[in-house]
This record gives sequence, structure tokens and C-alpha cells, in this order.
Amino acid sequence: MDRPRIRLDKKLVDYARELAKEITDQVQEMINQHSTVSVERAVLRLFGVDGVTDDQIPLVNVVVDKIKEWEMLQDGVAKPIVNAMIVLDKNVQEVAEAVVDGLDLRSLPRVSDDKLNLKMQELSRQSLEKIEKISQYRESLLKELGDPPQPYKYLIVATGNIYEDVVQARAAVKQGADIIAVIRSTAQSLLDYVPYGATTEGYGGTYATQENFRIMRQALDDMARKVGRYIRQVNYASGLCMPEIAALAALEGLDILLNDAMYGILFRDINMIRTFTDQYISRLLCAFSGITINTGEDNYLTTADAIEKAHTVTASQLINEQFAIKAGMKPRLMGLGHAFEINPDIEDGLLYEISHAMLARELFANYPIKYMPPTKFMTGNIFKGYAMETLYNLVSIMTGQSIQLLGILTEAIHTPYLHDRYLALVNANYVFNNARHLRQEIAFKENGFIEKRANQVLKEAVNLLEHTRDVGLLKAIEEGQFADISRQRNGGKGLEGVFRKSENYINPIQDELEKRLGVRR
Amino acid sequence: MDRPRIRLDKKLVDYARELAKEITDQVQEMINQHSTVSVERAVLRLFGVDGVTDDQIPLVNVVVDKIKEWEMLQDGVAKPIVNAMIVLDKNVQEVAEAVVDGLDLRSLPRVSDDKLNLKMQELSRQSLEKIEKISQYRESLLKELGDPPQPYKYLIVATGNIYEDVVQARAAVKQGADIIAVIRSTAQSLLDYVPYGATTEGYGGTYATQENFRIMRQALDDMARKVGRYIRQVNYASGLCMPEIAALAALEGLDILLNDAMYGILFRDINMIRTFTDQYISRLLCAFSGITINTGEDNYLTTADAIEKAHTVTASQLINEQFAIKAGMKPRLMGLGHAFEINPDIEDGLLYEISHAMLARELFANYPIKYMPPTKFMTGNIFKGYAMETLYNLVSIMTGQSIQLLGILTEAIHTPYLHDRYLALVNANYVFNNARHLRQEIAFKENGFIEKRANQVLKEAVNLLEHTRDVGLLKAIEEGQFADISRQRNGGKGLEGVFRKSENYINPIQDELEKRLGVRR
Amino acid sequence: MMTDLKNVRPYGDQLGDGAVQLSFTLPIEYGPLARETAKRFCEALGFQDITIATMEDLGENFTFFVIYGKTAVSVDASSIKVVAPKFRKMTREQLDELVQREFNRKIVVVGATIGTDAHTVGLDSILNMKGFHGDYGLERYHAFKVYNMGAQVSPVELIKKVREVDADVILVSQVVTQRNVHIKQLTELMDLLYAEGLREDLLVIVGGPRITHELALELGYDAGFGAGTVPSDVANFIVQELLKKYSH
Amino acid sequence: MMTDLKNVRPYGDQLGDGAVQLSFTLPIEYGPLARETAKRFCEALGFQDITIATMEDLGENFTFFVIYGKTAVSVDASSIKVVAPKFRKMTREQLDELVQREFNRKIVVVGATIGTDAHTVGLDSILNMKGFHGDYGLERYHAFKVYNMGAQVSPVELIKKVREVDADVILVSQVVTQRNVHIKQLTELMDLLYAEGLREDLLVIVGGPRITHELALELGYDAGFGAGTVPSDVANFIVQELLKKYSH
Ligand code: B12
Ligand code: B12
Ligand SMILES: Cc1ncc(COP(=O)(O)O)c(C=O)c1O
Ligand SMILES: Cc1ncc(COP(=O)(O)O)c(C=O)c1O
Repeated sequence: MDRPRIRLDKKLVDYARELAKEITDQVQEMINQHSTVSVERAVLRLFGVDGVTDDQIPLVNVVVDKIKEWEMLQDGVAKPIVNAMIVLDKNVQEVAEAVVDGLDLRSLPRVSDDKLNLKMQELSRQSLEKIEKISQYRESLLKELGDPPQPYKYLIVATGNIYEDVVQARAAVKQGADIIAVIRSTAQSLLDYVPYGATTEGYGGTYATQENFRIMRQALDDMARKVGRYIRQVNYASGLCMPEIAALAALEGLDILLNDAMYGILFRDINMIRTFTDQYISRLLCAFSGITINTGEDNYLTTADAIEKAHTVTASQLINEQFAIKAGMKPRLMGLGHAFEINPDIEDGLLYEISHAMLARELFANYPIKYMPPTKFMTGNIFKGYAMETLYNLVSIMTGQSIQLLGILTEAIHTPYLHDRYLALVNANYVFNNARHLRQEIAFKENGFIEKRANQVLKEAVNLLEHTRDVGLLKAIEEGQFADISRQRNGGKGLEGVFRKSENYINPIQDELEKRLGVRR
Repeated sequence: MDRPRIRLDKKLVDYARELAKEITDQVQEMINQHSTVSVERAVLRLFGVDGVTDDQIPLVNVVVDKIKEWEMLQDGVAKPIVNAMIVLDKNVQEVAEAVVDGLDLRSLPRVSDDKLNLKMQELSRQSLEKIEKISQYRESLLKELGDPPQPYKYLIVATGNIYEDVVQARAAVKQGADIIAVIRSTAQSLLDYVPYGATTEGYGGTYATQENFRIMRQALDDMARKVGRYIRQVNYASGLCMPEIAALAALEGLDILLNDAMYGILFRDINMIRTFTDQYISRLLCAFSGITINTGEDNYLTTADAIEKAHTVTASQLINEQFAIKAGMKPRLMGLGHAFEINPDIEDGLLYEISHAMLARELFANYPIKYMPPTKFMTGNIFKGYAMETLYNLVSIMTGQSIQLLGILTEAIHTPYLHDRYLALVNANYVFNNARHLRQEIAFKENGFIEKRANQVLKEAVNLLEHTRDVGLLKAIEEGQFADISRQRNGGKGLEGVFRKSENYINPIQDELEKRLGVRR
Repeated sequence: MMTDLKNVRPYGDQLGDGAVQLSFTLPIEYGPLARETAKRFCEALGFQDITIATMEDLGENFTFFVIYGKTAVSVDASSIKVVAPKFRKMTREQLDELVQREFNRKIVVVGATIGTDAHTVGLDSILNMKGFHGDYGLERYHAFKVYNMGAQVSPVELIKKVREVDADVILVSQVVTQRNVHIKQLTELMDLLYAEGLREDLLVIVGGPRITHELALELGYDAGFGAGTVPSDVANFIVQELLKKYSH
Repeated sequence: MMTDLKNVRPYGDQLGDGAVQLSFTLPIEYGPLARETAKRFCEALGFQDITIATMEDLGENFTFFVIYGKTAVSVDASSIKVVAPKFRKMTREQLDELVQREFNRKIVVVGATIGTDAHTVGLDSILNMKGFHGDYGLERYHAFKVYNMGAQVSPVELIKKVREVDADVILVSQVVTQRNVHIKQLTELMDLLYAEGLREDLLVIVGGPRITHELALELGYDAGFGAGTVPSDVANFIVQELLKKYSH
């Protein structure tokens, strides 16, 4: 016995998964009919288009916007670009630059479909081979340096300045961090482009850029060799540029991306179809490049009550799981989320927390699930907050969680100071070590509170999923079934960037990914 | 199931108790042959002698010293004093004052033994009736106000000034304390008298005096009525004046006394015979007046390693238990001690702590055992210390401990500040409430680490007890078997205050107590 | 404890001891020089009896300290005039009745988190039925008609709503305070209210965990409510303040 | 992080921000006046951007605060001369060999916790075989002959022992510092050593969690060792210092 168990109603578990599958099957049909500007930009990025204009607009944005303007986007960005490459005998970057400089692709002659397809496949294969190499290198580094024991200690840096982030990340790794996430600048999720280059000014976080990824990656690999354990790097494939960020992350060897099928819709008011489509492509990329996704179920509990709405976390996890399966992801990459967010004044709140943590653990037994710390009930009493984090860390080691986002004692006050992060590690290092094998030594009472509560939450999740299956996920979101937030299918940000694929639509990267991942549609 | 269980080797448990009984039987024989100046002074105090001389020497000290000087002490102090009362037709206080003023009791005629015995019995009964009334009053107050749930939250105050102590105690009770202990001034345990009156100057603590007891008692009763729960008061029957403090505590209605059969010997270098004799009489008084004793096994772990020497705690608890039984104490008054003192850097240290806590809980299932917080490994990192206290509180509520001396985050720095105590309560209130019924929901693995470790400690305790039985407790202490400290039977402080009882020795209070408690020897 | 308000100083374990706990990080390598620098720093702040309770190596030439010190600094609290929203506490029933009697209509309240701020929980807990800490929200009162616009509302949208529903009161929430973004956003709203000639007719109230009444007044608002505010405080303030306003 | 040593200031999340956390209690009733008084107090210490993170009612007219503030105060660390016992770190084997070679006998050490202080764990961890934190104690060295007198030893007893065993080094421990009792006791010992004409011949070293080298020097001791001392530090200091002494 390597952790305690609870018995879940097996039939109910199967039924819940079946419901989630039906729900996502419906949505996937819609996804298959759509593409988005970010998907197309991701294709260009993977083909090798890089750089920005003098006004700091990424070339990929200029090109996609032009092609859209020329009403050629419904076929996908690949065709006209590759056509130009062949006709003009230029590489993709040169073509993109030419477009920026005024080249009108409509003016070019069309090469044969065969020629076009051959070239597109070649470019896609080259691109994916590059990614494959990168992920193989990371695998081997992980083997060489060794994987730290779970739960991994996950810490955030958020200075706004990538170079200062590096200093703080290095210190955190020395103190024991296993995973470093660079929080993005507040506004980035609503930007319909990916900023460029190294950045030193951010707002509550640091911009996610390819160069920033590279700088942090190098710093973490340096430190990893120094401390002799592999250090994982995290960013966000979330917001309006999911597919592009996933592409850049794959190219720069990131390990984990925050990526949720519904977060953007609910918490950032991004159009549903945009988000569903983007998440699919971004997950294909993650699946292929071995990037773990972390879903955002913790967010449900920052607005809703963590006991009353525990089942929404479970329902969302199951939906995220099915979407991930559709994108060819294996359980080992599915870092489904949950959180320790129950009001600390509740009698036996800890029993609820244990129960909810066990439910997630049992449902997703070998998944690298991600556990989020108390935030909502953290107050300016940093001492009490530190006590809450102690129990949070204990529940994690006791129930066998995988990824532990460490709680920060000043959560209610400011983004973490350097020593706030240190103290978070002091706490986790103490608890994880001091209670290392507790989970092998305890059992929860059969048919006791913990087991019963977990089954009850599961039942409530099934009820929600049943209703969602009946009305459809889009309708359920319109009704406000998730997080008490209602969004309309024709509303939200980024709608203008969604388009219906034509019959002639081609996305060679997607095709190649689907082929290799065995999810060919 | 109201708490988790572990299976102890039943035979070993019985054998351990049998050994402890044999060990204490031997010592009790020696105790029966001795009395001490403090025992005699306690008799006078219970008869009603009060007050100090102009030089602040308690009348009881002057009287006993005189009687000793007159070589009349071997018969006990009661006889000459009561003889004087009858002859001079004075009350006991008047006689004592007369002695201070120079009256030589040798000069008085002797009344008949019958008369003497009658009067002594009368005085003893009056005295015990008074105590009985006081303890009945406390019982009824406890019933009226209600007993808080266990573990009781025990806090110390230690300003040195009884009036300032009252302010701090009141604040602590408001914040949730169930028990208030006034720490004694550092030097008091080695004073061979009990200071007098209200005191405002102490050194790392406040002097234990009858008046200070009264002042604090009144403050606590006031607060108890305000907060609607009974508040217990603690002091120390330890050091050179155990019996007298026990007498004063009984008279002032204290609820708990720190009282250990060996602490004074080992940690204060007090003579063995003195301590053994004093503890017996003080425990008769506690047993009669319903005062819970708290033993000091935690002290073993401040010098020795808490894992290596865990069995010394168990052995001492068993010895304390047998001594207490001999004094007519019921389990409900035996607050045997143990502590959470394992190095926090030890892997699985928490499993050891749980195991040791369970061992104490199982061995003394319905006893009000007292659990002491981390002290030795507390550092200037008050945050880490606060995390340690969180786990300490969790272990307590999880294993069903009775009396919880709350840990103070500044343990390594200074005696508690007002808000240090507050933060201790914030921590305990949070953990106890949030994990209230955890103990009903978990079980420890059968034959797992926790159960095996507990049996191993028990086995080691038995080995130590066996050796102690073989050589005798006095010899074992001389050998340094307990706390690695060696004390000689003819050494130590207070030896000059011990004397062998003559054949005519009478201690009417002791006789009456033994009779009523059914431990007549 | 009876204090001399003229001379208030921190209390550790006796009156006047001036005991304070500090923690901070110095960007200096762990070692004796770091220790001495920390001590000098505390001296420069005016502390004596400085105990470096712990000093820990954060790596990368940073050192963390926990320190206890004593200070002779004291504050004359008797001369402080506290600024806080003024109202006497009436029950919900009393307020509802009062509004019924004096206004004979509902008081119209528009609430929003303005600017880039996306935090709604605080505002919701003042407005929603459920309220906060067992204290019912404004929607539960007969006295109020509440429009809750949610988060990331621009001042222009907010003002549009105010006109549309003929509001008596605006409640704005601001939670994010990094780089003083809240001050920027609150100033923008107030300027627009003046520009639109709406300021006079409205009660404009701001709340949030780092909002103080003092700050609110400085920015031209009628009141500021901070951490731990309960809805009934806000309800009482609104009703009593409007009564004053209309009786003038 | 490379710091300008001339200008060292606390670091929260960026260089020079001067961020400090404080906590303390004021003897004043929980409420707005307490909050304002706390703020003024922090201002008087020289803090700006003061955030009262929490304010809690301790009862009996006491209020507890956790506060974050920023200060412009900085320290010139480049001008600080650190006082610390000086020695270079040699291994136990090297020291044993060195003593064997240079002294050709064992160095005699007498250790004691003096006065009313009953704490022995710290001293024991320097002297006992077992040592501290995996670093062996002086008894483990061939270089030393150790006499550990334990706790509550009076200066007179200690000196008697020193004469008896012809000691080279005295190690005293002082843990309790309440009301500066350690200073009293350390002074008493040093006075007696001078009075007895023994000071010159001996290395006299003091240790304890709140002992600093600076304080030790002030009191006339040769060195002071604080929290976290390992026995090998003390061993190195003793041997190297005695070598210096004898080579003069
Ligand atoms: C929940 C939460 C979120 C949720 C918000 C969900 C939602 N719909 O509200 C999510 C996850 C989306 C979120 C996101 C972010 N958050 Co946030 N979040 C929090 C958190 C954990 C709790 C806030 C909360 O709900 N408190 C409970 C309510 C009841 O308290 P309250 O807001 O103080 O309200 C009370 C009073 O202030 C007052 N009040 C409040 N408003 C009003 C209005 C009126 C009119 C009145 C009268 C009274 C009043 O009454 C209420 C009841 O007493 C806090 C940390 C914490 N524990 O405080 C961080 C925190 C506020 N967030 C923070 C940050 C930085 C962010 C992000 C910018 C992070 C990032 N880089 O992405 C993002 C961006 C959001 C944005 N654009 O604004 C910081 C703010 C730092 C600062 N001082 O500026 C905090 C402090 C966390 C931290 N330490 O970094 N967050
Ligand atoms: C264990 C302990 C006890 C035990 C002592 C057992 C024993 N035989 O030593 C007992 C329970 C008996 C005890 C009693 C008391 N204690 Co006590 N005790 C502690 C405790 C928990 C741990 C101390 C310890 O062992 N530390 C571990 C050792 C290894 O660390 P160290 O002493 O710092 O030693 C290291 C260095 O300082 C240095 N060092 C130390 N000595 C020397 C000497 C030399 C020559 C050198 C080179 C180096 C050196 O090297 C060591 C290794 O690095 C502390 C709290 C704490 N966590 O620190 C309180 C503490 C020290 N005790 C305290 C008090 C007040 C008392 C009492 C007075 C309480 C009372 N009112 O009854 C009594 C009275 C004792 C007396 N007369 O002195 C206070 C002191 C407050 C102050 N600043 O003055 C403390 C801080 C607790 C508190 N917060 O109140 N205590
Ligand atoms: C899935 C997911 N994406 C993104 C974010 C971050 O927010 P933003 O949308 O501002 O990048 C979160 C935050 O918790 C999240 O859970
Ligand atoms: C049984 C017992 N008596 C007394 C004391 C207090 O010490 P002192 O002897 O100084 O009163 C303790 C301290 O832990 C103790 O455990």
C-alpha cells in the first residue's frame, strides 16, 4: 500500500466518464469545423516564421491578418504561404517578410496540389522533428539529473522583469523548488498576439515570449545541473494565444503549461468556440512534445464555496480529461487541478479537504494532478496563513498528490517577496520530509465521512454532467452551470478570430500531429 | 470508535506495570520511614498557621525549625503544637506566634495522649472538611459553566508580576485558553520556604504564594463566568516545598499541579529521599482535593534524544503512575506527561511522534495525559516554529490527547509576549476545530510502523524497568539510568530537611488522608 | 490594561517595553557582515536591544532575517482624529422601515469593479443576498434596488448605467493595488462624474481590502470601506448619509 | 544578485524597495484609533507605503498588528568591520597532528555553565564526543583533554578546577539572558580571573545562543560563539590562538 484508498462507486465513475465523453464528443464536432487566427499563426511559427515589425507586431500576425483580409484564410494559412515559397523559391521567413513589405499573395500563380502537399508535409515533418529532438533532449536530461520525489514543489516568480525573475528562480531552486512558473503579466491573456523578445516591464507578472522562455530555460538547466535534480519550467497556454504559446513552449522545451478547456471562457470572457478550438490544437502540440498540462479547476473555488461547489471541480476535471484524450494526450501528461480552499473556520474542514483530495487522487490515479493552496481564506495574519499551509502540505503528502503549488504566507497582501517563497519552501520541505511515508501508514475508515463525502461529490458531479450532456456544453455554459458564470456562444473576446474551415482547408501541422498521435479525424 | 487504536502487547503492558509496582513498593517502604520539614510545615499550614515574621520568614518555617532545634521533630510537629494549644488554650496561629516570640515548647506540661489525639483528629477533620468544601465548590462551578472539549488549551503566563499576569491571563482566556499556568520564578524551586503575599517581582516567572494563587483564582473565575466555560488554574508542587504548595493549592482551589516523583531529583538536584517523601504527601493532598497532577517526562527529551530515549518517558510515566496509586490517586487525576520533541529534520519524524503519542494514549487510556510542545528544536525562525506547532496540534487532536500545553513560536527567543500566546491560540483553535473528528476517521496500519514502534518503545521501557527493579530505583538513579543524570542518595539539596520518623511519630493530617483515601499503611 | 493615550508604544510583555518583531531580506551574502548590516539597519530604524533571532541563507547573495528589537518611539494617540465613515448601527428591519417612511421608494444602488480589476468576490459579498460573515447583503434589504455590473467595468459603462436606472449610490470595488493602479482608476471615474455633472446627485463609495476612508476622501469619494467590511455597515452609511443629504 | 555595499536596503521583490514586515501589539483598544496609532508608529520609525495587513483584538485593550512597510533607510556595509573569531578551517586530523607536533601534549580544556544558568545542552554539544550537527565534539579530538563541569557552576569552583588540572582554556556557556544576568555572571568570572592572576595564562571563551564575539571582547573574553556554532570552529580557534600565543 503506497497511499490510503477510498472506495468510489465504480459504476458511477464509469458513468461520469461516459457522460464527459458524450459531452466533449458533441463539442469536438464543432471544433473540427473551425479554426482560429491563433491556430494559423501557430502553423506559421512552427514552419519557422519569427520576428516582429518595426511597430513590434509579430510577423505571423501581419501575415494571417493579410490572408484574412484577402479572404483566403478559410483554406488555412499554409496553402498560400507554401505556394509562395515554391513560386518564389524563398524560405518561409522570407515570404513572411515579403508579405509584410507589401507582397500580395493573390497575385502569385498556383502550383499543383501535389507539389503543394508534398512541400507542406515536408515543412511539417521538419518542424515536428525539431520538437521531437527538443523533447528527447529534455527526457534525457531528466534521466541524467533525476526526477525529484513527488509532490513536486512548484513556485511562482512574478517580478515583471525576466532577468530579475531569473535571480529569484535560481534562489528558489537552491532552496528546494522543483518547478518554476513565470506568472504572466495581467493583461497578456487578452492580447491577440504573443509579445516579442526579452521583456523587463510587466504588470503583476512577466510577459510570456519565446525569448523569455529561452532565458529562463537556460537558467533553470544551469541550476538543475548545480543542484543535481531536474527543474521543470511552466508557463500559460491560456487566453487568446493558446496554440501559439504551446508551439513556442514546445520549441523552447518547457515542461508544463497551464491549459484548461473552459478557463478562458469562464474567467476571461473569451469566446467559447475560440477557446474550444484553440485548446484542441494546443493540446495536440502538448501531447506530441510531452508537455504536461495543468488545468484550472482551482479557480471555481475562488468565487464559489469550496464545499457547496466541490462537484464542479470534479465535473470540470472529467471534461478536461476527455478533451485531452481527444488530443491524444496520455494520463501522464494530464495535470488536472484542484485546490485546498475550504473556509478554515469550518469544523472538520480538514476532513472535507482530505476527502476532496482523495477523490481527485482516486479518479485520476496515475495522473500528475496539481494541487493548489489556500488563497481565498488567506488573510493578513501571515502566521495563521502559515499554519493553513502546513495542513495543506500535510494533506498533500498524506493523500499522495503530484504537483504542489506552494502557498505563500502573504497571499492576501502582495505578490511574493523573495523570502515569502523561501518560507513556503521551508514549510513544504519540513512537512514533506517529516511526514514522508505517512500515507503508507494510515487508512481512512470504511464508509466513514471521507469515503461518503467523496462519493457524494462524485454523485453531484454526475448530476451536473447529466444535465450538461442533455442540453450540451455550450448551453450549459450559457446557463451559468459552471462557476455561476454565464457566457453566450456568440459573445466574448476573440470571436472575430474564429472562422469556419472551407472544404479545402488544410492545416498540415495539425494533420501530421493527429496522424502521429493516432487521433486522425 | 472515538480515536484510532494501536495494539500493544498486553502481556508486556501488564508486566511493565508489575515492574513499576515492585520498584515503587521498595521506595514506598523508605518513604514510610521518613518525614521532611516541608511535610511538617504543610501540617501546620493545614491546621491554620499563616503569616510571616518581620523578616518575611513564614511562621511555619520558624516553628518547624525551632522544634527541630529542640530535637522534637522526629515525633512530628503536630504533637508539641497541639499540646501547646490545649495547655495554653490558644488557637494554632496564636501558638505559632508565641513560638516566634520566644515561647519554648519544651517548657510546657504534656497532656494525655488521648486528649492530644482527639484534638489532633479534630483539627485534621476541620482542615479536610474545609478542603472538601472548596473542591465541591469547584466541582459545581465546573458543572455549571461546562467543561471545554479536550485537548484543553493550556497557556503559561510569566511576567513576574501577579497583577500583570492577571491581565495577560484574562486576555488569554478571552482568546480561548482553557488552562492558565503561572510559571514560577526561576529560583523558587530551591527555596526551602514558600514566599508570602502578593508579589510583583519575579525572575522569568512569578512566585507561587498563597495570595498569588488567590488573586489568579479570582480572576480566572471571573473570566470563566464571562466566557461561559470553566478555566483551570495550574501551579507547581515541585522543588523543596511540594507538600506545602499542595496544601496551599488545595486551600485556594487550584485544579492542576506540576508534580513529578523524580523531576526534582534529576533536574533540580534535590535529595532523593526528600523528593520521594514529599511527593507522597503532596499526592495524598492532591488525591483528596481532586487536584490533577502533571508529571514532567517532557524534561527527559530536552537533554536526551527524543527517539533514542523515548522509552525513558514511558518508564517514568509508569513509575509516576504507581507512586500516584500509592497516594490514593485515581486515573482521572493522573496527568502523565510526554512531549513532541523529535528533530524536525528527521524523515518520518511525524510517524515517530504519532507512535509515541499513541503509546501514551493507549497505556493511559482514560487519564488526562499532558502533551508538551516542541521546544528544543524551536529556532529563531518563528515561521518554521509555527509550522511545527501546527503539526504538534494536529497530532494531539488526531491521537486524542487531553491537555495541550500550547507551543510558542518565540520559544527560542524569549518568554512569551502577549501576542505570542495569542498566536499559539490561533494555531490551536484552527487545528483543533478544523480537524475535530479526524481521529474518528483514520486508522493506523496493523503491524505498521506506528504500532511496531510503540511496542518497541514499550519493550525498551520494560528493559529499563527490569534493571531498575533489580538494582532498586535509588541505585538506578545513582547509575544515571534516567535522563543520563546521576544523583547520589546522600547528596542533593534539602537533605538536611529529611528525618527518620520516631516510633511515636504522628502526622494526623496524613493519617486522616490515608484513612479517607483508603491507602492506610 | 489602561493606557496613557499620550504615550502609546508597543507592548511585548510589559508596558512600555517597545518590543517589535521584524523580518526582511538583505541583498547581501549570508555571513557575519550580513548579520552586522542587519543590526545596523535596525539601529538606524531606532531599535535597541536587537536580537537577531535567525539569519538564513536564501542563496544568490540574499540573507533573510527575523529580528526582535525594542524602541523608545511612542505615539500620542490622544491627538489623533480618526477618519472613518460615520453612522450609528441600526438593524436591517429598522433601516427598511426608515427608508419606507422617509423615502417611500427604494434607494437605487449601482455596483461595479472598475478598470482592469477582475475581482468580484468583495463587491458581491456586499451586494448579494448572502452577504458576508452572516451579515446579509444589500439585495436582501427592501430598502435597496441593486444593480451589480460585475468586473472590469469601464467608467463610461458605469455612468451609462447610472443614468439608465437613475441611481442614488455608486459602489465601486478596487482590489488590485499594484503600482497604484486603483488610484488611477478611481481618479478617472471621479473626473468623469464631475465632467458629466453627476457628482452632486450621487453618493459615491469605494471599497476593497487596501482602501481606507482617508484615501477615499482624498480622492473625492464620500466614503471608503476596507477589509472586513460587513454589508450592514454600508447599508447604514448609505441610508443615514442620504437622509442628511436630502434634509439639507 | 550583486549589491552596492555602500547602500544596502531590504529587498522585497526588487532591489532597493526597502520592504520590511513588522508585528507588534499596542496597548490600546481594538478599533480605528488603534489602526491609526499603529500607522503613525510605523511612520515614526520611518516607514512609507504602510499596509496594515491585519489588526486583531487581543482583548483587555490590546491590539495585535502585522504590518508591511517600505523604508528609505539604508546601511553602508562597505564601512563595517566585522568582528568574528578568526581562524582558518582545518580538519580534525590536521588539528590533532598539529597539536601533537607543536605542543607534544594535550590541550587542557575546562567547560562549565556558570552562575544560575542550568542549560547544559549547548555546552555539551561542543564538548561531548557526539558533537553537534554531525560535527564531532572536542572530546573526540586527540588534541584535547576535556573537563566538563556541567551546569550552575560558581566562578570559584570553576577556578579551583582550572588550577587543579592546569587548564589552558576555559569554555563557559550562558543561555539565559533575561535581565542581562549573563553579563553579570560573565563579568564576575572575568574579575575573579584577574584577581587570581590567572587571566594571562588562559584562553577564555564564552558561548551561547545570544552571545556575540563583539560582546565577548567587550567583557574581556578572547572569543564569543553564538547560535549554530559547531565544535570544529571552537577547536580550530583554540589551537590556532594558542599557537599564536605561545609563538609570541
Ligand atoms: C479570488 C482572487 C482572485 C480570483 C478573482 C475571482 C473573482 N471573480 O473575484 C482570480 C483567480 C480570478 C484572481 C486573479 C488575479 N489576481 Co487575485 N486574488 C484573489 C484572492 C485569493 C481573494 C480575493 C477575495 O475574493 N477576497 C475575499 C473578499 C470577500 O474580500 P475583499 O475583496 O477584501 O472584500 C471585502 C472588503 O475589501 C470590502 N470590499 C471589497 N470591495 C468592496 C466594494 C465596496 C463598495 C465596499 C463597500 C466594500 C468592499 O468588503 C468585502 C467584505 O468585507 C486574493 C488574495 C486574498 N486572500 O485576499 C488575490 C489577490 C487580490 N489577487 C492578486 C492578483 C495580483 C491577481 C492577478 C493580477 C494575478 C495575475 N498576475 O494574474 C489576477 C488578475 C485579476 C485582475 N485582472 O484583476 C493580488 C493583488 C495584489 C495587490 N495588492 O495588488 C492578491 C492580493 C494575491 C496576491 N498576493 O498576489 N484573483
Ligand atoms: C532545553 C531547555 C531547557 C532545559 C535545560 C536542560 C539542560 N540540561 O540544558 C530545562 C527544561 C531544564 C530548562 C529550564 C529553564 N529554561 Co530553558 N530552554 C531550553 C530550550 C528549549 C533549548 C535550549 C537548548 O538546549 N538548545 C540547544 C543547544 C544545542 O543550543 P544552544 O544552547 O544555543 O548552544 C549552541 C550555541 O549557542 C553554542 N554554545 C552554547 N554554549 C556554548 C558554550 C561555548 C563555550 C561555545 C563555544 C559555544 C556554545 O553552541 C551550541 C551549538 O551550536 C530553550 C529554547 C530554545 N529552543 O532555544 C529554552 C530557554 C533557553 N529556556 C529559557 C528559560 C527562561 C528557562 C527557565 C528559566 C524557565 C523557568 N522560568 O523555569 C528554566 C530555568 C533554567 C535555569 N535555571 O537556567 C528561555 C531563556 C530566555 C532568555 N532569553 O533568557 C528559553 C529561550 C525558552 C523561552 N523562550 O522562554 N530549559
Ligand atoms: C488554466 C489557467 N490559465 C491561466 C491562468 C492565469 O490567468 P491569465 O488568464 O491571466 O493568464 C490561470 C490562473 O489561475 C489558470 O488556471
Ligand atoms: C514536574 C515539573 N516540576 C517543575 C517544573 C518547573 O521547574 P522548577 O523546578 O524551576 O519549578 C517543571 C518544568 O518543566 C516540571 O516538569
